[in-house]
Formats: sequence, structure tokens, C-alpha cells
Amino acid sequence: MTPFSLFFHRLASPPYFYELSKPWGRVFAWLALVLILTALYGGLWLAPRDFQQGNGYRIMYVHVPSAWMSLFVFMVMAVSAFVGLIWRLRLAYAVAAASAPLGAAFTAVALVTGSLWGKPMWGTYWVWDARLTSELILFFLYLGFITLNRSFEDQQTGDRAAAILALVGAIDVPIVHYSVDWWQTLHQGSSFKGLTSEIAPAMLWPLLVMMAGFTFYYGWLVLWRTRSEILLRESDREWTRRVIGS
Amino acid sequence: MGLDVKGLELRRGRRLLASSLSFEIPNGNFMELSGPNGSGKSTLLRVLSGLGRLETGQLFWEGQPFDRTGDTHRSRTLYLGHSDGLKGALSGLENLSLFASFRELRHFEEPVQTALEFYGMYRFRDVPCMRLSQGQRRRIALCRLMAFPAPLWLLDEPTTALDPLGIERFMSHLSDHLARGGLAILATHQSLIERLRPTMQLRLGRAG
Amino acid sequence: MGLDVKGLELRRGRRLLASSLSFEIPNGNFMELSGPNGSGKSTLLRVLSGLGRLETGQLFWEGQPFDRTGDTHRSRTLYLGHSDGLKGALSGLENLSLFASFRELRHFEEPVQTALEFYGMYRFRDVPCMRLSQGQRRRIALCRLMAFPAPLWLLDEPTTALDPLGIERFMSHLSDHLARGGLAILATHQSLIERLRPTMQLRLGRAG
Amino acid sequence: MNPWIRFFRTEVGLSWRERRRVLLPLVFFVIVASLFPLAMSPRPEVLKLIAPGVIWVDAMLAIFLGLESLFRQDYEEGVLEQWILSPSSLELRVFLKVISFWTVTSLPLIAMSPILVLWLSFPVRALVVLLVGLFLGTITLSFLGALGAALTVSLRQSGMLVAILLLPVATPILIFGAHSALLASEKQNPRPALYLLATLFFLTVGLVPKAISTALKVSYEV
Amino acid sequence: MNPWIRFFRTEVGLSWRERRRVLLPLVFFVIVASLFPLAMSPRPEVLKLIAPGVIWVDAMLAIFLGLESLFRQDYEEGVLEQWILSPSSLELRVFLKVISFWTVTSLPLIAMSPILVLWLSFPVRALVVLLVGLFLGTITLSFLGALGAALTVSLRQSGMLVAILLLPVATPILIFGAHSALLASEKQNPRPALYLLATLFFLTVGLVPKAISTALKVSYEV
Ligand code: HEM
Ligand SMILES: Nc1ncnc2c1ncn2[C@@H]1O[C@H](COP(=O)(O)OP(=O)(O)OP(=O)(O)O)[C@@H](O)[C@H]1O
Ligand SMILES: Nc1ncnc2c1ncn2[C@@H]1O[C@H](COP(=O)(O)OP(=O)(O)OP(=O)(O)O)[C@@H](O)[C@H]1O
Ligand SMILES: [Mg+2]
Ligand SMILES: [Mg+2]
Repeated sequence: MTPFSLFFHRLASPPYFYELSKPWGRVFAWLALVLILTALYGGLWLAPRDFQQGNGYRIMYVHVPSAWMSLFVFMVMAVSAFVGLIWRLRLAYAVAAASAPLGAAFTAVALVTGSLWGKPMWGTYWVWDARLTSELILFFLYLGFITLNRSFEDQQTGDRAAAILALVGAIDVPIVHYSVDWWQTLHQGSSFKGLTSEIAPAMLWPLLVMMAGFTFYYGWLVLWRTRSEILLRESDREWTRRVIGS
Repeated sequence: MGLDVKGLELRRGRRLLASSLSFEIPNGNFMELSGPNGSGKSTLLRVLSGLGRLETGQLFWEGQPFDRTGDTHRSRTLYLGHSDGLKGALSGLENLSLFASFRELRHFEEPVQTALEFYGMYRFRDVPCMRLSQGQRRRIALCRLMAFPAPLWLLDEPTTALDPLGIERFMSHLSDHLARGGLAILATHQSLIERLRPTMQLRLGRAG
Repeated sequence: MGLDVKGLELRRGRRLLASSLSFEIPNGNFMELSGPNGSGKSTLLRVLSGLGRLETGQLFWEGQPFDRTGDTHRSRTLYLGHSDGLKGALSGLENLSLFASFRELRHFEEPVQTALEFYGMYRFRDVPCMRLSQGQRRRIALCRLMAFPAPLWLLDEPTTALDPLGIERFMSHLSDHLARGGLAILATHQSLIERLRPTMQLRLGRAG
Repeated sequence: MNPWIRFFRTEVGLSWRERRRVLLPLVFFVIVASLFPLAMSPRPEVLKLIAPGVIWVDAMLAIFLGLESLFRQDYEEGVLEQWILSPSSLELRVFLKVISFWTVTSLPLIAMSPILVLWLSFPVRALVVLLVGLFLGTITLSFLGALGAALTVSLRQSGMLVAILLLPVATPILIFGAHSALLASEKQNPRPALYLLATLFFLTVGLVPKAISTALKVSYEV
Repeated sequence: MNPWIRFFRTEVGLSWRERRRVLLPLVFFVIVASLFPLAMSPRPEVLKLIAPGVIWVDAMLAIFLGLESLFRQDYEEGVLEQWILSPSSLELRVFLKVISFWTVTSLPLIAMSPILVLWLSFPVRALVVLLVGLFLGTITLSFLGALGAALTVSLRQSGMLVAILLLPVATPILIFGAHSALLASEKQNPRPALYLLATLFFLTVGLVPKAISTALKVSYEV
């Protein structure tokens, strides 16, 4: 075994992960806190008023990161589902199950903030355009995943069934992302093309920092939630009894 | 050599049914699986067939470890569970022909006919299975064992709903199978099998 | 007096199974119904219960002709067919409480508990039936007979999937029922009922 | 407790037990409603016209999809045999079963419909008419659907068959229902359509339970 | 005869045996298509706009309604156990089963759609695009529906659940399909939408049979 696959194997063992996730979770939590506070400062104080939108655009600092997370989390779920199905790693299923409610929450936030932003921008809370609708569908996919995962008496059956759904549903992620290019929509086109961007740097950097902050926030939450998912799945094992006992 | 099972842990859902089962069935022998209701007989058969989940334990065939879900194991195994596995809308003959297609067999008419005659179902061969009586359906299911020979039989209460004549038939069929070097595990409650002494008996414990 | 059947013609679909059945079962006795697979045992029980169609023939209870589909007949009859009649999503206890509601009973907790204990299913009372083994489900179904007494039992292979202890229990339950003046018709293949000699035996013919 | 109430509670409880079961029809309702603007036209002036139709077709689908298996499982588990052989009123039992189904699936759906319909640019003032219509209509449709389920309980793969048996019967309900809402939204008089709906409602609730219980009995007489 | 062909013939034959099986989806299709104008708006200019959407939603419903029980019966009769335990390719068997289903239900439906769509004031010139789209789309939807059926085969009362799991995945197909026909009817270029449909088609046909067979195995591993 190469050192890398050795590391991978050790990490995949639930007790080891359980140990390791605690310090890493702390690190992620602190990073998230610092980044989000910095971004808030940058976005709410330093960034200038927009000459068209006034201060309204600042909702972007919540909307865009949560929209981005809604896609990112689903990709994480699809990858874990794949790993779980191929290598039969229970840890991967735990990660997917822990991610789903978080992803659903991010999606909901993106939908709500988008709607709120839509009222001043488009004059209505909701239009049936491609990006909005596909994001809504993504939300239903999350719900479907959660429902299916909980539908079986046996947790492993639920995990694997939901994993299959996550893999098939992953097709929606590119559709959400490219919807603005494929159809003419009311929604803003992609602002990031490669490394160049149309947004003024003073507005842009807080956004990027905020996105990093959201990602670490998710990282912290998912580690934390995965720990309890593992305990649930391994509750009849020796090591869990030790952990719970201590 | 036959089938060799080592250190098998039997679970159903979260219930631990047996912690370490080991047994060996030489070719030409059969094992009677008994135990109170809910002790795990069906579960064991499902695990050996490849349906249920195997968590810990090793399986060997002729001394070689094998993959329960591989085609080699599948083509040497016939499993008959609590349910007959017959499509109600199809007749007995059609069901058997469908089963032949599962085994990718081309020529099966003759053995199927022999089997139907042996189990006294030849005259009912064209009746849709949903219009057969419970025991008649069971007989059709047993025809599978005769028409499509395989060395390993995993049978879950195979004589349920059979009349005495049917049981008779099944017993002589089973002893043929054993004589030809076949292996079988039978879950059963009444040791009906008086004529044939099982080589092995495995008694599973009290329902966990 | 008990149950009296006169000139019953037994059909299933287009198949004539018996042309003129007549028998009488006095109170406190039971009849063993035997015959090869497909001879019409289940069909006869269904007709008597009121499920199947009755074409010709007369039925009397205590000397009086009766309507099979009337409430009087229903409340004195308990039928247990090949299927257990349990809702898989409900636990044993819930299933029995549901059955009590079918009979419009208000107070049933105590007899149900006694029955569950008698059949050794008290510890499984809260497990959804779909997660019980075949024999465990059968035991729950038999609990119905104990918790909701009725004079006439129509049982179709009641001991299927039961382990020896379960059969033992059922036998003692049956003899209690008879001692209390109850009546029963049992379709069965193996005359397991060694201890209790059936008063009557009806052998149906070769499958028509 | 009264045995009938216990029966009703068990039926409702079976769905309540898993909270999500109750949510399913809601989610279904929302997803299907969002299909139409996607597949047809997202323009508010068109949406406004089709909104009541969408809601009604959607409600009907949700009901029929759920009803198709109303008796199926009881049949296969042999519980229906016990229903029929029990000495209590089969009609009343059927009535309660349908109402329990309606409580669990359609009631939340009716509660949800105002949000959906506004989302589809439907005017607020016609809401009451829509709700009254849905209330009458969903009960009627539930009984009709149950009749279809009972007629086909002993057949296999009957989903489609039920739909076809019932669609012609259900169509008038759908039309009166959708039209009453549409009329109200266009400030016209929706009363006549609602009265027709109410007539169908009383006819169905009065007669159909009897028909259902006969259908169930017949399916055993092989 | 080749065993696989025999299997396919048995599956198709089972539906053919009872002629009505083949007619049912068709009748369903026609009735639902006629419901929309009734429930929504009979005006030609509106109808023309919603016609492709109606056909597509209708086809999707017909497919999903029929598919919901695709494996159900085989599961309950214990035939699926034998599928899984047989030494031949489960994927190929699943593939044939879905295709046989499609042949019996969707093919007649595609053949029927021109009549329906003209009835809904849809222009003739866009017919080819509609048919190509329906051909690709119904196969794709059938595989997706089969996946839903496989995922939930061991659950009870799953009709609604299947719909909820699959509608989100199926929506893109619906959108691309309906849009390609709409674009064609408005003399715009429908190619890109059709290409996307074709991409989804190949992805699905290539990967989903594997997913279905895994799902079937998983549902036995309790
Ligand atoms: C309910 C309404 C809305 C929804 C569901 C929604 C959804 C989304 C999604 C999913 C993304 C991320 C796309 C990706 O990462 O590929 C996004 C990005 C974005 N949204 Fe929205 N949005 C909504 C309303 C709005 C409104 C009203 C505005 C402002 C006019 C807006 C401005 C943006 C911007 C600037 C981005 C970043 C652009 C990019 O890089 O792709 N959104 N939105
Ligand atoms: N689908 C299921 N899910 C979870 N647990 C189950 C399931 N089926 C059975 N069990 C449990 O597993 C245990 C073993 O069941 P199994 O069916 O193997 O018993 P068995 O020995 O075959 O009994 P029987 O003689 O009644 O057929 C039982 O205690 C039962 O409660
Ligand atoms: N649903 C049905 N429709 C039509 N005919 C049927 C049906 N079920 C059974 N039959 C036929 O009726 C006859 C009697 O069946 P029945 O089930 O009464 O037999 P049985 O004596 O109970 O047999 P077993 O011992 O196998 O349970 C059989 O020959 C069978 O072919
Ligand atoms: Mg068993
Ligand atoms: Mg019988």
C-alpha cells in the first residue's frame, strides 16, 4: 500500500475518523468564524454603494455563497455516494447523510434571499425562469434524498438506496449552474468566467472570502454531524460503547 | 469437501441471531436446519444464497473461498424460500421456461416435462399459477429443482402445503440428488425426513 | 347439534371439486379435512366462512338454516386462511387491537395479553409484523383465536411454519376450545393431531 | 374507546406514524404544480388562466395516485378477508377508511393550495371559492377513487385501469371545480358550478360506500 | 430460442395477453390530454402554447403511473429473488424489462401523439421534432421511472414517494422535450434542446440499468 492509500484506509475507519474529526472540526469552526466576520466587515462597511442597486446588492454576500454551497454540498454527497457504493465505506454514507440537511438548508437560504432580492430587482418575488426553477428542483432533490434515506427500517439499505439517488440526481448540478448560459433568463449570468470577473474588486473580495467562510462553516458542521451519524450506524460495535461510556 | 462455513455471524436488522456458526457439509450429504420460530433459519439460508448481507464469516466451496454474489456460486445454487417465486399470471410451464431463461438455458423442454410429470403437475401445466392451490404452487416450485439441476440446494421449509404424496415425491427426489453427490440444507420443523437420516443437524438457538 | 351441511356442491372457477358433500359436526367436536393438493380443502373452508360462492347445498346451525353472509354467522365464526391476515406495518399488538375493532369490542387488552403470552409472542408484541419470521406471524394470527372466542373455527393448515412448541400450544388451545363446546374444521396434511382424535374425517377426492 | 374511533385512529395513525408520509402528498403537489409553468409557459398572464386547472388536475392526480393502492395491501395481506368476515358494518368501515385517507392526504393539500395558487399569479379574491370547491371535490374524488380501487383490487397492475375507469366520472368534478375558481377570479358568479359540485358530493357520499363494499365482496367470490 | 429473447417475449407477451393492458395507457393519455383544455382554457392561442407541455406532462404521468409497480409484483411473488440469484446478467435483464415495458406502453402513446397534438391546435411542421423528442424522452423517463420503482420496491405504499424522488430528476427531460417542440412550432432552432435530450438519453441508457440492478439487490439486503 502506498502511504496515501494507507492514510485513506485509516481515515475511512470510523473510530479513527471519530478521533480525528474533533480537532479538525475546531479548526474549521474558527476559520469559518474569522472568514465570515472579515467578509461581513468588507462587504457591509468597506464595499461601496452600487450606483444602480444602492445598498440592496449587499444581500449578495449571503445569496451567492449559499447558492454556491447548495451546489457544492450536492457534489460532496454524490462523491461520497460513489465512494460508498464502490468501496463500501460506511463512513462515506455517514458523510452523505450528514450533508443532506445542510445542503437543503443552504438551498432554502439561496431561494429565500434570491426571492427577497428579486422583488426590488425584477418587481416580483418569483419568476418561472430556468435558474430559479432548477434551484427549486435541487431543493426537492435534497428532500427526496432525506426521505429515501429515512424510509427503510435498515439504515444500511436506506444509505445505499439514497446513494443511488444522489448519483443520478447529480445531473441537476450542472443544469443549475449552466442554466443561465443555456436559456435566456432574468437571472444574472455567470460573473466568474475562469479567473476573470466583472465585479469591482472592492465588492468582489468580500464575496470570495464569504464563500470560503461558508465552505469552512459547512466543513465544521458536516464533521460534527458525521460524528453522530457514525455513532448511530455503529451503535452495536465495541468502540462506540467505549466512546459513549467514557 | 463440499460446503464449508467458518465463523459466520448471523444478524437480522439489529438482532444478533448467532455469533459464530461453523459447519461443513461434505458432498452427497444434507443438513437439517431446525430451531424455534424466529431463530434465524431463513436468515441463514438467505445469507448463504447471496441475498442477505454477510458481515463476518468465511465460506468455502471445495476448499476454496468464494464470492456469494458471483456467477459461479449462483449457477451452482438453487434457493427456494418461503415464497414460491412464481408469477401468478403465468402458467406453470411458462414459469419454468422463464426460470430457464434466468439460467440462460436453451433446451429445457424435456427436463421440464419430466419434472412436471414427476410432481404430478403435468395436467395443470397450462393453468395460471394464481389459480392453483397452495400445494400445487409449491409443486411447481419444486419442479425447478428437478428440471435445472445444481449441486447446492438451499430450501426453506420445502414441504409446506404439500400432501403426503407430494412429500413422498420430494423425499425420493432429494435422495436422488444426494446420491448424485449433491448437497442440501433444509430448514424444517417436523423431522419429516425419517427415511433419510440427515448427516448433520444444526439447531439454532432461542429467538434473540 | 352443531354445524350441519347438506348436499353441498363445491366448485372453484369452472372446476367441480365435489358434487354432494354432507356432514354434521356436533358441538365439542372437530373435523379433520384432508385430501391431496388441489382437492378443495381451502375452497370448502372459504365457502363455509362466507367468502366463497355457494351454489347448491344447505347449511344449518343448531338445526336452523342460516345465512352465511349475515352478522350472526360472522360473529360466531373465526376463519384463518393460508394468509395470516396481518398488516405488515402494524405490530402484533396493534393488529390484534385492529381485529378487536372489527368485532366491535371495547375491552380486549387483557385477553390479548393472555393470548400473546400463551403463544410466546409477548416480547415481540411491538415489532412490526413484516419484521417477524414466518412462524412468528402465524403465532400472532393464532392469538386471534384465543383473544376473541367464537364457537366455530375454520382453519386452513393452521400449523404451517409453526415449530414443535408452537404446535404443542395450538393443540392444547384447540382441546380447550372443544372442551368448552366449540366446533372446528381443520384442513391439514399431516395428521399431526395425534393427541386429539378428530371425531370426523372428511377426505376430499383427487384434484378434479 | 369506541371501536370505530379506534379503527379510524389506527388508519390515520399508520400514516402519521411516519411523519414524512403526510408530507409526501404536499411535496408531490408542489412539484407537479411547478412542472406546468416549466413545461407550458412561465408568463403570468397565461399562468393566471391555467392556475385553477393546474391545482385541480394536480389534486386529482395526488388523490388517484395514493388511492390506487388503498385496498391493495389489505387485500394481499389477507386483512380484507377479515374485514368482510367481521360482523360489523362493512360500509361504515369503508367510509371511515376513505375519510381517513382524505384526512391524511387531501386536507394538507387543501391547506397548501392558497400558497401555490398565489405563486401561479392567481388573484386572492377567488381563494374562498377555490377552497370550498376543493373541499367538496377532493372528498368526492376520494370516494370515486376508492370505488375504482375496490373494483380492481383482485386484478394485478391496476393503477392505470383505476385511472381510466374513473377519469370519465371524475371529469365533471374537475371541470366544475376549475371553472368555479376561474369564474370567481374573473369576477363572475361561481355559484351554479359550486351547487353542481355539491350535488355530486352528496350523491357520492350517500351511495358510493355501499358500492365499494359490494365491489370488495365480489372480488373474493371466485 | 435465445433465452434473452424468450425473456423479452414473455414480458411483452404478458401485457399482450390481455389486450387491454396495451390500450389502457393510450386511453389514459387521451383522457388526460383532453382534461387540460377542459380544465384550463379552450382558446386556440393558449392551447397552442401549452400543447407540447400538455403532451409531455401527460406522457410522463402515463409512464410513471405504469412504472410505479414495475417490480412490485415480481417482488411480492418472490420472482425477483430468483432474478437476483440467477447466474445471468441482472443488468441486461433489467434493461430488457424496461424496454419491454416501453414497447407496450410508450410506443403506442408516441404513435398516438400526433393526433392529440393537432387536436390541441399545434402546427404540423413541428411534428417531427415532437416525435423525435418523445422517442428519446420516453425511453429516458422509462429508465428513470424504473429506477424509482427499484429503489422503493421493498417499501409499502410508495406511489407518491416514487413520484417525488423522480420528478426532480425527470424535470430537465420534460423541459428540454417540451421546449424543443415549442421552439420548432415557433420556427426557432430546436437542435440544442434535442442534443441535450440525446445526451441525457445516452447517459441514462448507459448508466441507469446498473443503478437499477444495484437498487434491486440493496432492497433484499435486510
Ligand atoms: C429565488 C430567486 C433566485 C434563485 C433561486 C437564485 C439562484 C442562484 C444560484 C443557484 C446561483 C449560483 C449559481 C452557480 O454557482 O453556478 C446564483 C448566483 C447568483 N445570483 Fe441568484 N438566484 C435568485 C435570485 C437572484 C437575484 C434577484 C439576483 C440579483 C439580481 C441574483 C444574483 C445572483 C448573482 C450575482 C449570482 C452570482 C453569479 C454567478 O457567479 O453565477 N440572484 N443564484
Ligand atoms: N425483514 C426483517 N427485518 C428485520 N428482522 C427480521 C425480518 N424478518 C425476520 N426478522 C427477525 O429475524 C429473526 C430471524 O428470522 P427468520 O425468518 O430467519 O427465522 P426462522 O428461523 O426462519 O423462523 P420461522 O421458523 O418462523 O420461519 C426473527 O427474530 C425475526 O424477528
Ligand atoms: N383462485 C382460483 N381460481 C380458480 N381456481 C382455483 C383458484 N384457486 C384454486 N383453484 C383450483 O381449485 C381447486 C381447489 O383448490 P383449493 O385451494 O381448494 O385446494 P386445497 O385442497 O386447499 O389444496 P392445497 O392442499 O394445495 O392447499 C384446485 O384444483 C385449484 O386448481
Ligand atoms: Mg423461516
Ligand atoms: Mg389449501
